[in-house]
Amino acid sequence: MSTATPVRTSTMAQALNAALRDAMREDRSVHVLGEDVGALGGVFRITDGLTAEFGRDRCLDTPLAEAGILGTAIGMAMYGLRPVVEMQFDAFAYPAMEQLVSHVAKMRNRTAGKLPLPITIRIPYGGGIGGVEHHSDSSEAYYAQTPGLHVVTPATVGDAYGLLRASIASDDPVVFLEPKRLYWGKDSLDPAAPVEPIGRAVLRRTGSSAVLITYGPSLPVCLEAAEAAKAEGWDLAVLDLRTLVPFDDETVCRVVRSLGRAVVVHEASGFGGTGAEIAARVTERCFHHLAAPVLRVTGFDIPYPPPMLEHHHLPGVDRILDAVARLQWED
Amino acid sequence: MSTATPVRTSTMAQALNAALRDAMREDRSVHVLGEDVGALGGVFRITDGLTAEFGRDRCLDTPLAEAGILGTAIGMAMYGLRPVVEMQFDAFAYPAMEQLVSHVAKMRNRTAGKLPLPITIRIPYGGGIGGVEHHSDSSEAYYAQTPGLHVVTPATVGDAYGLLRASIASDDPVVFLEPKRLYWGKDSLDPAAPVEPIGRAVLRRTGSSAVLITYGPSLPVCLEAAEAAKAEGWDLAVLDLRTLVPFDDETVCRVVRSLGRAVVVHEASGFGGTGAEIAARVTERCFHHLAAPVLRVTGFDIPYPPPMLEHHHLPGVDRILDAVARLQWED
Amino acid sequence: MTVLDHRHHTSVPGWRPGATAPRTDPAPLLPDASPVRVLGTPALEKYDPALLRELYRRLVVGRRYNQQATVLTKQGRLAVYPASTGQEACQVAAAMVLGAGDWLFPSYRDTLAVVSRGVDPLEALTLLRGNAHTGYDPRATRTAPLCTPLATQAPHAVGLAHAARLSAEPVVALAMLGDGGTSEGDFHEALNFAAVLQAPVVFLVQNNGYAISVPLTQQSAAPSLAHKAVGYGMPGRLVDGNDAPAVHAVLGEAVERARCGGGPTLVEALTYRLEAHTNADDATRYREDEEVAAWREHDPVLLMERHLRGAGLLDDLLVRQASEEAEALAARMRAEFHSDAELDPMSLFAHVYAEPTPQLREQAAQLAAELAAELAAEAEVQH
Amino acid sequence: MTVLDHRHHTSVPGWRPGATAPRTDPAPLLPDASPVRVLGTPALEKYDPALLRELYRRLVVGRRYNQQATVLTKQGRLAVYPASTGQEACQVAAAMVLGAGDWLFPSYRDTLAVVSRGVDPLEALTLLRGNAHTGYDPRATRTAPLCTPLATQAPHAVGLAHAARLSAEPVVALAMLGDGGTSEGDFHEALNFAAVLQAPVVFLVQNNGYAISVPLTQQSAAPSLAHKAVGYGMPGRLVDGNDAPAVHAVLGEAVERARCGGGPTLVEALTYRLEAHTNADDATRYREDEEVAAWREHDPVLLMERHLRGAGLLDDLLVRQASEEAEALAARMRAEFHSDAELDPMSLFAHVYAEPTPQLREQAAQLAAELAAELAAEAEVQH
Ligand SMILES: Cc1ncc(C[n+]2csc(CCOP(=O)(O)OP(=O)(O)O)c2C)c(N)n1
Ligand SMILES: Cc1ncc(C[n+]2csc(CCOP(=O)(O)OP(=O)(O)O)c2C)c(N)n1
Ligand SMILES: [Mg+2]
Ligand SMILES: [Mg+2]
Repeated sequence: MSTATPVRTSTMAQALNAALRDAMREDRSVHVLGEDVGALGGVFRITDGLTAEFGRDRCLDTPLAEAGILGTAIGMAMYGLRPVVEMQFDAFAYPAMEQLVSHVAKMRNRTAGKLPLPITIRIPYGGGIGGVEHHSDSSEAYYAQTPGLHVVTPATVGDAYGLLRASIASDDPVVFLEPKRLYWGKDSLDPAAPVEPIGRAVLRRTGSSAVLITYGPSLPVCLEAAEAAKAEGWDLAVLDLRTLVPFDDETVCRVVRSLGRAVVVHEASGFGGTGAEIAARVTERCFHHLAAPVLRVTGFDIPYPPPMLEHHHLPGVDRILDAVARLQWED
Repeated sequence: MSTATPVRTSTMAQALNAALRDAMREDRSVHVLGEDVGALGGVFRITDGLTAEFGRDRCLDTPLAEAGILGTAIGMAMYGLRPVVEMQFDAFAYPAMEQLVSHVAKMRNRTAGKLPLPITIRIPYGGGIGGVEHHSDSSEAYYAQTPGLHVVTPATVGDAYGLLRASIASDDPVVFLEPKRLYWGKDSLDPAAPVEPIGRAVLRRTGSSAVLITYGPSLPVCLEAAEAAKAEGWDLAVLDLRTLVPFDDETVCRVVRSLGRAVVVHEASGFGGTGAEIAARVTERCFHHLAAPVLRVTGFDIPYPPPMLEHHHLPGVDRILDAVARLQWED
Repeated sequence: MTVLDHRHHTSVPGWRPGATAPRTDPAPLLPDASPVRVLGTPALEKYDPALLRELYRRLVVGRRYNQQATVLTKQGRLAVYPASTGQEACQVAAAMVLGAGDWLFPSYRDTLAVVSRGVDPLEALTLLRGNAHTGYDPRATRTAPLCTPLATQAPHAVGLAHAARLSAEPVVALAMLGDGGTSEGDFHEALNFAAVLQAPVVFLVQNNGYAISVPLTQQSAAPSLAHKAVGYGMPGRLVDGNDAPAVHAVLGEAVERARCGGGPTLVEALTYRLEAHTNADDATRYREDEEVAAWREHDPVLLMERHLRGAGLLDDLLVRQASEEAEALAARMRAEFHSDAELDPMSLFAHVYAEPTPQLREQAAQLAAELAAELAAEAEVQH
Repeated sequence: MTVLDHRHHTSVPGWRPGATAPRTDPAPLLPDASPVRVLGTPALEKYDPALLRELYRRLVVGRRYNQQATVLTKQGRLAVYPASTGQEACQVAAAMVLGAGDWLFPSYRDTLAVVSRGVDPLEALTLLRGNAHTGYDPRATRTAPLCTPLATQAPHAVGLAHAARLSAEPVVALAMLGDGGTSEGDFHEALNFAAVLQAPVVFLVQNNGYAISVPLTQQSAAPSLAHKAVGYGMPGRLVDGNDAPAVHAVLGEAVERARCGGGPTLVEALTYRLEAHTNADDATRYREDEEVAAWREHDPVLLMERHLRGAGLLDDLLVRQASEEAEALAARMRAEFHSDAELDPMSLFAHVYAEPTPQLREQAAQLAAELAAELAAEAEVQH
């Protein structure tokens, strides 16, 4: 799609930065705004160099007010721009909740299609980085329950680039959840690879015993669990959803039907989490193929814990394997 | 519990009003605050007469700012008061989302129990009253996914009184969701009846074929559906959850295990809705007792529609019976 | 190319050690002690008679519109109507100061401003009738949807104005709010963004004394709402909101300043809501009849008629013409709302996304099947 | 009994038709043109020498505390530390103006104010160490938890002060914020509530010129942040935030006014963050060394030492004593943080609710089983 950035080894943070830069080069209507996105390049450096290259008009340090940022982006989109908003951390997106739910998600619908809002809202989310309170929330369930939003979350360097490009190109608002603890993971990146469309899950690992269904920060944990499971005699598939809304029922159900056993894994608290939707809809659609209930391995139903205790809260390999063990193998 | 208000026929709105009044009479630390709760008595008249009886000190018309209202209530609770906050409509609670998620839900935990926040947040929710946009949201999924909150929603006149008393008495924050279209429904009310504890579901109708699991505004619809189902030969039980958090696994699972078939019914959009959690956890816990997948009948995954179209969106009797018909009776 | 980078004149430096004075002089930002008035003052003579007559005509038609819409709610033909009766001077002037390329950001009470701006009077009522969310094309009419969540449209106006400025187009955005709305965080954030970005936007606060039942004294302790402007670094202006030429003048000045790169303005118009909050409200619960009566004496339509007649700018013919036009509009409203709106249930699924998701396609199919089954059942009954 | 009903003096009437002036005179609410200063002015002589020496002592200890905490982050003993280096005058004065019954509402940068208020210096660091959320007892110390979400603690301070006032207890709440925090909606809503309720609360904005990387000029276009006060109807005060006795005087006056029923005040203290935003930040990306150097000349600790020495209020002995106390504290911090914190994983489930829900009991049992299995596995390995 873009010839601007050559194939190279890249961190996820660099891939996101490249996606923003390439989008801004190709389309003058793409504007970035948020707190500290200018000279600092964002606290995670995702917007590094954008103000230098495109000027403050295109990459704007805003005053410190999240509802104001998102509300301003709405107005910019109404005028025909394609804003990309950065929320500094998951929990700091909450002040913008009213703008998000009552306007961003609904504007196209409220206006019978006359005012679509092609806004991308980037939110670094999740834990595992040793952050103090309010820096590690997993807030995807709020967004997934809000009709009118797309909810996208990459787990690999390539998807970070491709899905961010696709999100910016989308004529619908996208909540783009960046798994912040994967920012510094490296992989090779080919920006010229075809851009993945929003809404397609992908099988990251094939397997014959059961499937782990996951997304974002939990993908590497699941892959590790699948590796460890070999020692126990299980051959686990790992499915990366990549997009929570719209949900890829087709791919997910195909895999679940063929294996009959599934565990959903995510970091967010379990109760009312996205895992509940996944488990419920998979069960509705694949009931007769299931040898066991779809189980969930998630964060506990507690406020995100302090950094020194977070590893007890986050789904880890052992907890995943414990769930796999409960998949009624005796049947 | 209270001798203040005698047994009588009452609307749900009057029962809620009586609960507030009796709580304020019995406990001087109970304070009410919100928009228009004073002279007007609230747009739904739930706080009618409270300022007249208790003065502005105890029932306060605040400036128009929901985060400010909830934030002020937090400070009042820190000082030892027991605030009851009114949010005027579901969608107008969103500006308070940050205060709710980052403080109300977490303060006890953040302070190792030193600063509990016994705040009750009353929110009229749901549709069916012919309201224009932003007046009919069902926002329970946001609250249910937030650890640290209790989420309570009465469906009867008696529960409106009892559960509001229990919520105000609770030392934890409670999001108290009032099904606004049931405000004007009448029933007999005995304020001296023992107060129902938070967290207990109740079987509103026994049945032998399957159970409809529901709460709040959908309870009357489910009871109607159960009545209509007799003509099709189904004897449906109806379970009223009353409290979403903490969830009454015991009662729900007991009923589901005994019947083997269940449909969850609520107004909120289905995707990521509370029904997903209910279906998922029931399936996890009762898998081998299930003759069919737990199905869901919910609002569509769309922004709440305009009043003249809302009846197509809301789960109605026919749509519930269609789901019951899909419960694999042939097996 | 870089609009923001090239405006160093507005970037006053931050605080430096040893400095003795604040960054800019606040005096020009503060509103005058008294609200601006034109009617009953010599200033009236400086106004174009044609403009004054046009204001009058729109006021008369606007009043009738408000009245007819309120009647339609009582007949159950509108779901709800928050009348701007008593506030017509603000409504009409707000519409008139804007050019065709400018944008209006109304609140739920500003249907009349939307109509006065040129939107079809019946389409403007769609939301309140209840058959769809927005009845007009916001892009074509450069009029945002009527906004219910308070003050949330203010940042939209800022963002749109900012975008226009970046494109070097001389577009101004006008956001309309109530006194209650100024308490919301979004009001604050919008004004601050506007001032920092020097966005070409005007904020019009119609201070009608109440937010539903809550009087201004319980909403704000400020000397005036216009005084809030200084805290953002923009000028605040106070105007008698029932004096149509005064509102027109103050808003017009603010709009032109914004258009010429002078940045945002906050205008507080002192007015009064003569009717209840909406048809569903009972205003006797929270205000005295005497107060309403006092304001009826200061009615914007009466004031205008009296002063224009006094100045010899209005005669019986013009009065009759305006009244006939008003009646014709009222008749059109009655006729249109006499019959039920056309409704397509399947429209629920249109415009949720650019393309329906697989999930919505499934749900649409479900509804279509239900509707078909209903039709079949009805057909059976008729046989 | 009805505190609010009996304060009709503050309830200025709403706008009435025909009125000519705004409701109250804004002049007394506006900050002076120049920030209040004491050091280097004759005013210094009016101050109690004991108070000045106490301020000095706390400044010295405070500076050392900031430095040592920053070092601990570099050693990985603290998760993060947002130093208030350069802002110690504000930190120390804020703590000193409060009585034991008053409440402090600090932000994440105000650990030093918390310590200066009397909270154990190590407990105050618990959040930033990462072993628990809040290390001290907020109720016993009347110090709210360090608040990370910006400006969200401001309405808490208002609510607490309001509740205290209703109980007729002479309690004042002091909320500390940064310049960036003034842009948040919660700041606005808190100030408005405070003024309308006449709550005994003081808002201290430490304007240190930056919100992380964003300079004040991109945060606000106001003449000063103190000018925001007039928009709420409360007095705004501007003070040199690096002049400890000046901050003490201005805050002290505001606290006493609040205590006596005079309502809220907004104080802007002009100061500077000498270190990066936190240890994780790289300040060279957004500010010049010269700017930092200029502010080092205006260092609150140096200023105080220089002026007190000049006035003959400080001698080598006092300087050495302060320095020794500071070193002793630093040594205690190093010692305490040398070893790892004691941690109980099961504490995750404590204090989510008054009583754990059935769901949490299940989850706690799961974690307990996992921990037991881990222990067993470890034991096996050791055999
Ligand atoms: C965020 C939000 N909170 C509450 C409401 C409910 N509500 C609708 S109108 C209104 C009063 C508004 O008063 P004001 O801003 O003065 O406007 P007016 O109605 O007087 O024109 C309230 C509280 C709302 N629409 N939005
Ligand atoms: C609601 C919210 N948004 C964003 C952040 C991230 N953040 C932490 S500190 C900071 C800058 C704050 O600046 P200021 O208020 O001036 O305080 P200072 O750090 O200078 O003391 C930001 C943006 C936050 N903590 N809370
Ligand atoms: Mg009003
Ligand atoms: Mg700062």
